[in-house]
Amino acid sequence: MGIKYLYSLLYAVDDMLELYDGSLDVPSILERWYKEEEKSNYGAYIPFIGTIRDEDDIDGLSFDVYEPILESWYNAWVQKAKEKGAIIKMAHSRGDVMLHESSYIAAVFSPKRRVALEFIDEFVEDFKASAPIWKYDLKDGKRIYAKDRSTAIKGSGLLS
Amino acid sequence: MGIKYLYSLLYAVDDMLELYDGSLDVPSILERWYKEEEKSNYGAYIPFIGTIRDEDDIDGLSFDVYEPILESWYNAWVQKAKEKGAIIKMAHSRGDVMLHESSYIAAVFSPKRRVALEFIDEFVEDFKASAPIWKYDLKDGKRIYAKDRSTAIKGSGLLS
Amino acid sequence: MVRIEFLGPIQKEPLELEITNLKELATILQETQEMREWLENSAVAVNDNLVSSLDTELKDGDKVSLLPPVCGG
Amino acid sequence: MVRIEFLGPIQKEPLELEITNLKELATILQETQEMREWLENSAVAVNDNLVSSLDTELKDGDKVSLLPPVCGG
Repeated sequence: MGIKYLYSLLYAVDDMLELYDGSLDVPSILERWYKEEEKSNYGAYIPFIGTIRDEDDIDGLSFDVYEPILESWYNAWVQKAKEKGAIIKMAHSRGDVMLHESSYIAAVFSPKRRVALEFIDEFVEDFKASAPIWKYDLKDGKRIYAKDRSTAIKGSGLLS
Repeated sequence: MGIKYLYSLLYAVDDMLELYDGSLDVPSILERWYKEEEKSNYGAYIPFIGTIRDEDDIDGLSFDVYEPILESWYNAWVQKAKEKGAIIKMAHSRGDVMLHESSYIAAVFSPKRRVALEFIDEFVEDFKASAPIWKYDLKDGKRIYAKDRSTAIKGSGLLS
Repeated sequence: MVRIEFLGPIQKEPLELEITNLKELATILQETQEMREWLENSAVAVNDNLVSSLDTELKDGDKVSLLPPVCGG
Repeated sequence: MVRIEFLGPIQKEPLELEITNLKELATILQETQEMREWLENSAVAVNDNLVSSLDTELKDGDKVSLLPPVCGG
Protein backbone atom coordinates (compact mmCIF):
# COMPACT_ATOMS: atom_id res chain seq x y z
CA MET A 1 0.00 0.00 0.00
CA GLY A 2 0.97 3.62 -0.26
CA ILE A 3 0.17 6.58 -2.41
CA LYS A 4 0.73 6.49 -6.10
CA TYR A 5 1.17 9.64 -8.18
CA LEU A 6 -0.28 9.04 -11.58
CA TYR A 7 0.58 11.52 -14.24
CA SER A 8 0.07 8.87 -16.84
CA LEU A 9 -1.58 5.49 -16.59
CA LEU A 10 1.35 3.28 -17.31
CA TYR A 11 1.03 0.81 -14.48
CA ALA A 12 -1.11 0.01 -11.47
CA VAL A 13 -0.63 -1.65 -8.13
CA ASP A 14 -3.47 -3.18 -6.14
CA ASP A 15 -4.71 -1.40 -3.05
CA MET A 16 -2.98 1.83 -3.94
CA LEU A 17 -4.55 5.17 -3.48
CA GLU A 18 -4.26 7.19 -6.68
CA LEU A 19 -3.73 10.95 -6.61
CA TYR A 20 -3.96 12.96 -9.81
CA ASP A 21 -3.16 16.56 -10.60
CA GLY A 22 -6.44 17.98 -11.88
CA SER A 23 -9.51 16.07 -13.03
CA LEU A 24 -9.85 12.30 -13.27
CA ASP A 25 -10.15 10.37 -16.53
CA VAL A 26 -13.15 8.44 -15.23
CA PRO A 27 -13.70 5.95 -18.09
CA SER A 28 -10.08 4.86 -18.15
CA ILE A 29 -9.86 4.47 -14.35
CA LEU A 30 -13.11 2.48 -14.20
CA GLU A 31 -11.90 0.26 -17.05
CA ARG A 32 -8.47 -0.31 -15.55
CA TRP A 33 -9.90 -1.24 -12.14
CA TYR A 34 -12.44 -3.56 -13.77
CA LYS A 35 -9.71 -5.33 -15.72
CA GLU A 36 -7.38 -5.53 -12.73
CA GLU A 37 -10.00 -7.56 -10.85
CA GLU A 38 -11.66 -9.30 -13.78
CA LYS A 39 -10.33 -12.73 -12.77
CA SER A 40 -10.33 -12.17 -8.99
CA ASN A 41 -13.76 -13.78 -8.61
CA TYR A 42 -15.57 -10.78 -7.14
CA GLY A 43 -19.27 -10.87 -7.96
CA ALA A 44 -19.92 -7.18 -7.26
CA TYR A 45 -18.03 -4.03 -8.29
CA ILE A 46 -19.41 -0.68 -7.18
CA PRO A 47 -17.60 2.53 -8.03
CA PHE A 48 -18.82 5.87 -6.70
CA ILE A 49 -17.94 8.78 -9.01
CA GLY A 50 -18.05 12.38 -7.77
CA THR A 51 -18.41 15.13 -10.35
CA ILE A 52 -18.26 18.92 -9.89
CA ARG A 53 -21.73 20.44 -10.07
CA ASP A 54 -22.52 23.81 -11.56
CA GLU A 55 -23.91 25.70 -8.56
CA ASP A 56 -23.34 28.95 -6.67
CA ASP A 57 -21.71 30.46 -9.76
CA ILE A 58 -18.47 28.60 -9.23
CA ASP A 59 -16.04 27.91 -12.07
CA GLY A 60 -14.80 24.77 -10.40
CA LEU A 61 -13.32 23.43 -7.18
CA SER A 62 -9.79 23.07 -5.95
CA PHE A 63 -8.40 20.54 -3.46
CA ASP A 64 -5.57 20.41 -0.95
CA VAL A 65 -4.60 16.89 0.14
CA TYR A 66 -2.52 16.01 3.18
CA GLU A 67 -1.02 12.76 2.01
CA PRO A 68 0.51 11.14 5.13
CA ILE A 69 -2.79 11.06 7.05
CA LEU A 70 -4.83 10.31 3.93
CA GLU A 71 -2.64 7.28 3.42
CA SER A 72 -3.10 5.96 6.96
CA TRP A 73 -6.85 6.63 6.79
CA TYR A 74 -6.98 4.72 3.48
CA ASN A 75 -4.88 1.83 4.74
CA ALA A 76 -7.26 1.37 7.68
CA TRP A 77 -10.10 0.99 5.15
CA VAL A 78 -8.09 -1.46 3.06
CA GLN A 79 -7.83 -3.54 6.25
CA LYS A 80 -11.55 -3.24 7.06
CA ALA A 81 -12.37 -4.34 3.52
CA LYS A 82 -10.01 -7.30 3.80
CA GLU A 83 -11.83 -8.52 6.91
CA LYS A 84 -15.00 -8.70 4.82
CA GLY A 85 -13.31 -10.43 1.88
CA ALA A 86 -13.53 -7.22 -0.12
CA ILE A 87 -11.08 -4.76 -1.65
CA ILE A 88 -11.26 -1.02 -2.23
CA LYS A 89 -9.75 1.36 -4.73
CA MET A 90 -9.72 5.14 -4.66
CA ALA A 91 -8.67 8.02 -6.88
CA HIS A 92 -8.75 11.72 -6.01
CA SER A 93 -7.73 14.98 -7.60
CA ARG A 94 -5.31 17.60 -6.29
CA GLY A 95 -5.54 21.21 -7.41
CA ASP A 96 -8.19 22.56 -9.75
CA VAL A 97 -11.09 20.59 -11.21
CA MET A 98 -13.56 22.44 -13.38
CA LEU A 99 -17.36 22.19 -13.73
CA HIS A 100 -18.65 18.81 -14.92
CA GLU A 101 -15.24 17.20 -14.43
CA SER A 102 -14.77 14.48 -11.82
CA SER A 103 -12.51 14.67 -8.76
CA TYR A 104 -13.24 11.48 -6.84
CA ILE A 105 -13.77 7.77 -7.42
CA ALA A 106 -14.10 5.24 -4.61
CA ALA A 107 -14.78 1.60 -5.44
CA VAL A 108 -15.49 -1.65 -3.69
CA PHE A 109 -15.16 -5.18 -5.05
CA SER A 110 -16.61 -8.07 -3.03
CA PRO A 111 -17.78 -11.62 -3.60
CA LYS A 112 -21.38 -10.77 -2.69
CA ARG A 113 -23.56 -7.76 -3.31
CA ARG A 114 -24.70 -6.99 0.26
CA VAL A 115 -21.15 -6.44 1.49
CA ALA A 116 -20.40 -4.23 -1.51
CA LEU A 117 -23.57 -2.13 -1.16
CA GLU A 118 -23.03 -1.53 2.55
CA PHE A 119 -19.30 -0.99 2.26
CA ILE A 120 -19.41 1.65 -0.47
CA ASP A 121 -21.84 3.67 1.65
CA GLU A 122 -19.71 3.51 4.82
CA PHE A 123 -16.49 4.09 2.92
CA VAL A 124 -17.75 7.18 1.06
CA GLU A 125 -19.38 8.65 4.17
CA ASP A 126 -16.27 8.19 6.29
CA PHE A 127 -14.20 9.67 3.46
CA LYS A 128 -16.39 12.77 3.56
CA ALA A 129 -16.12 13.04 7.36
CA SER A 130 -12.48 12.13 7.92
CA ALA A 131 -10.19 12.21 4.89
CA PRO A 132 -7.71 15.12 5.20
CA ILE A 133 -8.72 16.94 2.03
CA TRP A 134 -9.77 20.58 1.85
CA LYS A 135 -12.08 22.00 -0.77
CA TYR A 136 -12.08 25.50 -2.24
CA ASP A 137 -14.55 27.17 -4.56
CA LEU A 138 -13.01 28.73 -7.66
CA LYS A 139 -14.95 31.93 -8.19
CA ASP A 140 -14.06 35.24 -9.82
CA GLY A 141 -10.43 34.19 -10.01
CA LYS A 142 -10.30 33.48 -6.26
CA ARG A 143 -9.83 30.24 -4.31
CA ILE A 144 -12.29 30.34 -1.38
CA TYR A 145 -12.30 27.69 1.38
CA ALA A 146 -15.66 25.84 1.33
CA LYS A 147 -16.02 26.23 5.08
CA ASP A 148 -19.80 25.82 5.27
CA ARG A 149 -19.67 22.46 3.46
CA SER A 150 -16.74 21.13 5.50
CA THR A 151 -16.89 18.77 8.47
CA ALA A 152 -14.73 18.98 11.58
CA ILE A 153 -12.81 15.71 12.00
CA LYS A 154 -13.95 13.68 15.00
CA GLY A 155 -12.13 14.87 18.12
CA SER A 156 -11.62 18.41 16.82
CA GLY A 157 -11.31 21.25 19.34
CA LEU A 158 -8.66 19.54 21.47
CA LEU A 159 -6.53 22.68 21.63
CA SER A 160 -9.36 25.17 22.21
CA MET B 1 -38.69 4.54 -22.17
CA GLY B 2 -38.79 1.01 -23.45
CA ILE B 3 -36.40 -1.82 -24.06
CA LYS B 4 -33.49 -1.42 -26.37
CA TYR B 5 -31.76 -4.36 -28.03
CA LEU B 6 -28.13 -3.55 -28.39
CA TYR B 7 -26.12 -5.78 -30.62
CA SER B 8 -23.71 -2.97 -31.27
CA LEU B 9 -23.22 0.31 -29.46
CA LEU B 10 -24.20 2.69 -32.18
CA TYR B 11 -26.61 4.92 -30.32
CA ALA B 12 -28.22 5.38 -26.95
CA VAL B 13 -31.45 6.79 -25.61
CA ASP B 14 -31.84 8.05 -22.06
CA ASP B 15 -33.82 6.03 -19.56
CA MET B 16 -33.75 2.93 -21.73
CA LEU B 17 -33.23 -0.51 -20.38
CA GLU B 18 -30.52 -2.25 -22.38
CA LEU B 19 -30.65 -5.99 -23.10
CA TYR B 20 -27.69 -7.73 -24.64
CA ASP B 21 -27.25 -11.23 -26.03
CA GLY B 22 -24.43 -12.69 -23.93
CA SER B 23 -22.00 -10.85 -21.69
CA LEU B 24 -21.78 -7.09 -21.22
CA ASP B 25 -18.92 -4.92 -22.43
CA VAL B 26 -18.63 -3.23 -19.03
CA PRO B 27 -16.00 -0.55 -19.77
CA SER B 28 -17.81 0.70 -22.85
CA ILE B 29 -21.21 0.80 -21.12
CA LEU B 30 -19.81 2.64 -18.08
CA GLU B 31 -18.06 5.10 -20.36
CA ARG B 32 -21.09 5.72 -22.56
CA TRP B 33 -23.37 6.31 -19.55
CA TYR B 34 -20.80 8.64 -17.97
CA LYS B 35 -20.56 10.66 -21.16
CA GLU B 36 -24.32 10.75 -21.69
CA GLU B 37 -24.73 12.50 -18.33
CA GLU B 38 -21.44 14.39 -18.20
CA LYS B 39 -23.14 17.78 -18.59
CA SER B 40 -26.39 16.92 -16.76
CA ASN B 41 -25.07 18.34 -13.47
CA TYR B 42 -25.31 15.16 -11.42
CA GLY B 43 -22.75 15.14 -8.62
CA ALA B 44 -22.86 11.39 -7.99
CA TYR B 45 -22.77 8.42 -10.38
CA ILE B 46 -22.89 4.94 -8.89
CA PRO B 47 -22.91 1.89 -11.14
CA PHE B 48 -23.30 -1.59 -9.68
CA ILE B 49 -21.62 -4.27 -11.82
CA GLY B 50 -22.47 -7.95 -11.40
CA THR B 51 -19.92 -10.52 -12.59
CA ILE B 52 -20.22 -14.32 -12.80
CA ARG B 53 -18.26 -15.97 -9.98
CA ASP B 54 -16.43 -19.25 -10.31
CA GLU B 55 -18.25 -21.43 -7.77
CA ASP B 56 -20.01 -24.80 -7.59
CA ASP B 57 -18.08 -25.98 -10.65
CA ILE B 58 -20.23 -24.02 -13.05
CA ASP B 59 -19.02 -23.02 -16.51
CA GLY B 60 -21.23 -19.95 -16.50
CA LEU B 61 -24.81 -18.80 -16.07
CA SER B 62 -27.67 -18.38 -18.49
CA PHE B 63 -30.62 -15.99 -18.27
CA ASP B 64 -34.21 -15.92 -19.46
CA VAL B 65 -35.79 -12.47 -19.48
CA TYR B 66 -39.50 -11.73 -19.70
CA GLU B 67 -39.40 -8.34 -21.32
CA PRO B 68 -42.93 -6.90 -20.98
CA ILE B 69 -42.94 -7.13 -17.18
CA LEU B 70 -39.26 -6.22 -16.89
CA GLU B 71 -40.04 -3.06 -18.81
CA SER B 72 -42.93 -2.05 -16.55
CA TRP B 73 -40.89 -2.86 -13.44
CA TYR B 74 -38.06 -0.71 -14.82
CA ASN B 75 -40.33 2.16 -15.79
CA ALA B 76 -41.71 2.28 -12.24
CA TRP B 77 -38.13 2.73 -10.99
CA VAL B 78 -37.43 5.44 -13.58
CA GLN B 79 -40.41 7.25 -12.07
CA LYS B 80 -39.25 6.72 -8.47
CA ALA B 81 -35.83 8.07 -9.41
CA LYS B 82 -37.37 11.10 -11.09
CA GLU B 83 -39.22 11.99 -7.89
CA LYS B 84 -35.84 12.20 -6.16
CA GLY B 85 -34.22 14.22 -8.94
CA ALA B 86 -32.23 11.16 -10.00
CA ILE B 87 -32.01 8.95 -13.06
CA ILE B 88 -31.25 5.26 -13.48
CA LYS B 89 -29.73 3.15 -16.21
CA MET B 90 -29.63 -0.61 -16.49
CA ALA B 91 -28.10 -3.26 -18.74
CA HIS B 92 -28.65 -7.03 -18.52
CA SER B 93 -27.64 -10.11 -20.46
CA ARG B 94 -29.87 -12.70 -22.10
CA GLY B 95 -28.62 -16.22 -22.75
CA ASP B 96 -25.21 -17.49 -21.71
CA VAL B 97 -22.59 -15.55 -19.78
CA MET B 98 -19.38 -17.35 -18.87
CA LEU B 99 -17.20 -17.23 -15.73
CA HIS B 100 -15.68 -13.82 -14.94
CA GLU B 101 -17.88 -12.12 -17.50
CA SER B 102 -20.50 -9.59 -16.42
CA SER B 103 -24.26 -9.92 -16.86
CA TYR B 104 -25.69 -6.92 -15.03
CA ILE B 105 -25.10 -3.21 -14.56
CA ALA B 106 -27.48 -0.91 -12.70
CA ALA B 107 -26.59 2.74 -12.22
CA VAL B 108 -27.91 5.81 -10.49
CA PHE B 109 -27.06 9.45 -11.16
CA SER B 110 -28.21 12.09 -8.70
CA PRO B 111 -27.30 15.63 -7.69
CA LYS B 112 -26.26 14.54 -4.17
CA ARG B 113 -24.50 11.50 -2.82
CA ARG B 114 -26.99 10.40 -0.13
CA VAL B 115 -29.80 9.92 -2.65
CA ALA B 116 -27.47 7.98 -4.95
CA LEU B 117 -26.09 5.72 -2.20
CA GLU B 118 -29.54 4.87 -0.88
CA PHE B 119 -31.13 4.52 -4.31
CA ILE B 120 -28.58 2.11 -5.76
CA ASP B 121 -29.12 -0.20 -2.78
CA GLU B 122 -32.93 -0.18 -3.04
CA PHE B 123 -32.87 -0.48 -6.82
CA VAL B 124 -30.48 -3.46 -6.89
CA GLU B 125 -32.29 -5.25 -4.05
CA ASP B 126 -35.70 -4.82 -5.66
CA PHE B 127 -34.22 -5.96 -8.96
CA LYS B 128 -33.07 -9.17 -7.26
CA ALA B 129 -36.47 -9.71 -5.63
CA SER B 130 -38.81 -8.69 -8.43
CA ALA B 131 -37.33 -8.45 -11.91
CA PRO B 132 -38.70 -11.24 -14.15
CA ILE B 133 -35.37 -12.85 -14.98
CA TRP B 134 -34.52 -16.52 -14.44
CA LYS B 135 -31.04 -17.81 -13.85
CA TYR B 136 -29.62 -21.19 -14.86
CA ASP B 137 -26.29 -22.79 -14.00
CA LEU B 138 -24.31 -24.02 -17.00
CA LYS B 139 -22.73 -27.26 -15.84
CA ASP B 140 -21.61 -30.39 -17.67
CA GLY B 141 -23.32 -29.16 -20.83
CA LYS B 142 -26.65 -28.74 -19.03
CA ARG B 143 -28.73 -25.66 -18.20
CA ILE B 144 -30.02 -26.09 -14.64
CA TYR B 145 -32.54 -23.66 -13.05
CA ALA B 146 -30.91 -21.98 -10.02
CA LYS B 147 -33.94 -22.68 -7.89
CA ASP B 148 -32.22 -22.43 -4.50
CA ARG B 149 -30.88 -18.95 -5.24
CA SER B 150 -34.16 -17.67 -6.64
CA THR B 151 -36.77 -15.55 -4.87
CA ALA B 152 -40.53 -15.91 -5.21
CA ILE B 153 -42.00 -12.60 -6.39
CA LYS B 154 -44.11 -10.84 -3.77
CA GLY B 155 -47.66 -12.20 -3.88
CA SER B 156 -46.63 -15.60 -5.24
CA GLY B 157 -48.83 -18.59 -4.48
CA LEU B 158 -52.06 -16.92 -5.57
CA LEU B 159 -53.16 -19.96 -7.58
CA SER B 160 -52.13 -22.62 -5.04
CA MET C 1 -60.31 -17.84 -25.02
CA VAL C 2 -57.70 -16.91 -22.42
CA ARG C 3 -54.07 -17.77 -23.07
CA ILE C 4 -51.98 -19.11 -20.19
CA GLU C 5 -48.20 -18.80 -20.46
CA PHE C 6 -45.61 -20.45 -18.22
CA LEU C 7 -42.45 -18.40 -17.94
CA GLY C 8 -38.79 -19.18 -17.33
CA PRO C 9 -38.06 -22.65 -15.98
CA ILE C 10 -41.66 -23.95 -16.01
CA GLN C 11 -41.41 -26.40 -18.87
CA LYS C 12 -44.99 -26.32 -20.04
CA GLU C 13 -46.59 -25.33 -23.32
CA PRO C 14 -49.11 -22.44 -23.28
CA LEU C 15 -52.78 -23.32 -22.73
CA GLU C 16 -55.90 -21.78 -24.29
CA LEU C 17 -58.80 -21.95 -21.83
CA GLU C 18 -62.43 -20.81 -21.68
CA ILE C 19 -62.38 -19.24 -18.21
CA THR C 20 -63.73 -16.00 -16.72
CA ASN C 21 -61.58 -15.50 -13.64
CA LEU C 22 -58.40 -16.67 -11.91
CA LYS C 23 -60.27 -18.92 -9.49
CA GLU C 24 -61.26 -21.15 -12.38
CA LEU C 25 -57.69 -21.19 -13.59
CA ALA C 26 -56.47 -22.18 -10.12
CA THR C 27 -58.91 -25.10 -10.03
CA ILE C 28 -57.78 -26.36 -13.43
CA LEU C 29 -54.05 -26.05 -12.76
CA GLN C 30 -54.27 -27.63 -9.30
CA GLU C 31 -55.41 -30.85 -10.97
CA THR C 32 -51.99 -31.30 -12.52
CA GLN C 33 -49.56 -32.88 -10.07
CA GLU C 34 -46.48 -31.41 -11.80
CA MET C 35 -47.88 -27.87 -11.45
CA ARG C 36 -48.53 -27.90 -7.70
CA GLU C 37 -45.08 -26.77 -6.62
CA TRP C 38 -44.95 -24.06 -9.29
CA LEU C 39 -48.36 -22.75 -8.19
CA GLU C 40 -47.05 -22.31 -4.65
CA ASN C 41 -44.09 -20.17 -5.61
CA SER C 42 -45.26 -18.40 -8.75
CA ALA C 43 -46.66 -14.92 -9.15
CA VAL C 44 -49.45 -14.23 -11.63
CA ALA C 45 -49.79 -11.49 -14.22
CA VAL C 46 -52.81 -10.65 -16.36
CA ASN C 47 -51.88 -8.88 -19.58
CA ASP C 48 -48.41 -8.31 -18.11
CA ASN C 49 -49.63 -6.68 -14.91
CA LEU C 50 -49.05 -8.54 -11.65
CA VAL C 51 -52.30 -9.30 -9.84
CA SER C 52 -53.07 -10.23 -6.24
CA SER C 53 -56.72 -11.34 -6.23
CA LEU C 54 -58.26 -14.62 -7.35
CA ASP C 55 -61.39 -12.68 -8.23
CA THR C 56 -59.53 -10.96 -11.06
CA GLU C 57 -61.86 -11.28 -14.05
CA LEU C 58 -60.70 -12.57 -17.41
CA LYS C 59 -62.13 -11.88 -20.82
CA ASP C 60 -61.62 -13.22 -24.28
CA GLY C 61 -58.09 -12.41 -25.54
CA ASP C 62 -56.56 -11.94 -22.09
CA LYS C 63 -53.13 -13.36 -21.35
CA VAL C 64 -52.25 -14.87 -17.97
CA SER C 65 -48.57 -15.43 -17.14
CA LEU C 66 -47.11 -17.53 -14.34
CA LEU C 67 -43.79 -16.19 -13.01
CA PRO C 68 -41.74 -18.65 -10.96
CA PRO C 69 -39.01 -17.48 -8.49
CA VAL C 70 -36.61 -15.00 -10.07
CA CYS C 71 -32.88 -14.40 -9.88
CA GLY C 72 -31.52 -11.72 -12.16
CA GLY C 73 -28.11 -10.15 -11.94
CA MET D 1 12.22 21.64 18.97
CA VAL D 2 8.72 20.62 17.95
CA ARG D 3 7.43 21.67 14.55
CA ILE D 4 3.82 22.87 14.28
CA GLU D 5 2.16 22.73 10.85
CA PHE D 6 -1.13 24.31 9.87
CA LEU D 7 -2.89 22.38 7.11
CA GLY D 8 -5.28 23.28 4.33
CA PRO D 9 -6.95 26.66 4.62
CA ILE D 10 -5.18 27.79 7.82
CA GLN D 11 -2.96 30.47 6.39
CA LYS D 12 -0.15 30.33 8.89
CA GLU D 13 3.52 29.54 8.57
CA PRO D 14 4.89 26.56 10.52
CA LEU D 15 6.21 27.22 14.04
CA GLU D 16 9.21 25.70 15.84
CA LEU D 17 8.53 25.56 19.58
CA GLU D 18 10.25 24.25 22.71
CA ILE D 19 7.33 22.40 24.27
CA THR D 20 6.87 19.00 25.93
CA ASN D 21 3.14 18.38 25.59
CA LEU D 22 0.00 19.52 23.78
CA LYS D 23 -1.27 21.49 26.77
CA GLU D 24 1.64 23.90 26.37
CA LEU D 25 0.88 24.19 22.67
CA ALA D 26 -2.78 24.95 23.42
CA THR D 27 -1.76 27.76 25.79
CA ILE D 28 0.55 29.32 23.22
CA LEU D 29 -1.90 29.12 20.31
CA GLN D 30 -4.84 30.41 22.33
CA GLU D 31 -2.98 33.70 22.74
CA THR D 32 -3.35 34.42 19.03
CA GLN D 33 -6.78 35.90 18.28
CA GLU D 34 -6.75 34.70 14.65
CA MET D 35 -6.19 31.08 15.76
CA ARG D 36 -9.11 30.78 18.19
CA GLU D 37 -11.72 29.72 15.66
CA TRP D 38 -9.37 27.25 14.02
CA LEU D 39 -8.53 25.70 17.40
CA GLU D 40 -12.22 25.03 18.01
CA ASN D 41 -12.79 23.10 14.80
CA SER D 42 -9.40 21.54 14.10
CA ALA D 43 -8.19 18.04 14.86
CA VAL D 44 -4.62 17.43 15.98
CA ALA D 45 -2.09 14.89 14.76
CA VAL D 46 1.31 14.11 16.26
CA ASN D 47 3.70 12.64 13.72
CA ASP D 48 0.72 12.09 11.42
CA ASN D 49 -1.36 10.16 13.94
CA LEU D 50 -4.55 11.79 15.19
CA VAL D 51 -4.53 12.28 18.97
CA SER D 52 -7.29 12.88 21.50
CA SER D 53 -5.51 13.84 24.72
CA LEU D 54 -3.93 17.13 25.77
CA ASP D 55 -1.51 15.12 27.89
CA THR D 56 0.11 13.72 24.75
CA GLU D 57 3.82 14.19 25.30
CA LEU D 58 6.07 15.77 22.74
CA LYS D 59 9.78 15.30 22.21
CA ASP D 60 12.47 16.94 20.12
CA GLY D 61 11.82 16.38 16.41
CA ASP D 62 8.08 15.69 16.75
CA LYS D 63 5.65 17.19 14.27
CA VAL D 64 2.23 18.46 15.31
CA SER D 65 -0.37 19.12 12.59
CA LEU D 66 -3.62 21.03 12.86
CA LEU D 67 -6.35 19.74 10.55
CA PRO D 68 -9.28 22.11 9.99
CA PRO D 69 -12.72 20.87 8.76
CA VAL D 70 -12.44 18.65 5.70
CA CYS D 71 -14.45 18.20 2.54
CA GLY D 72 -13.02 15.77 0.01
CA GLY D 73 -14.84 14.33 -2.96
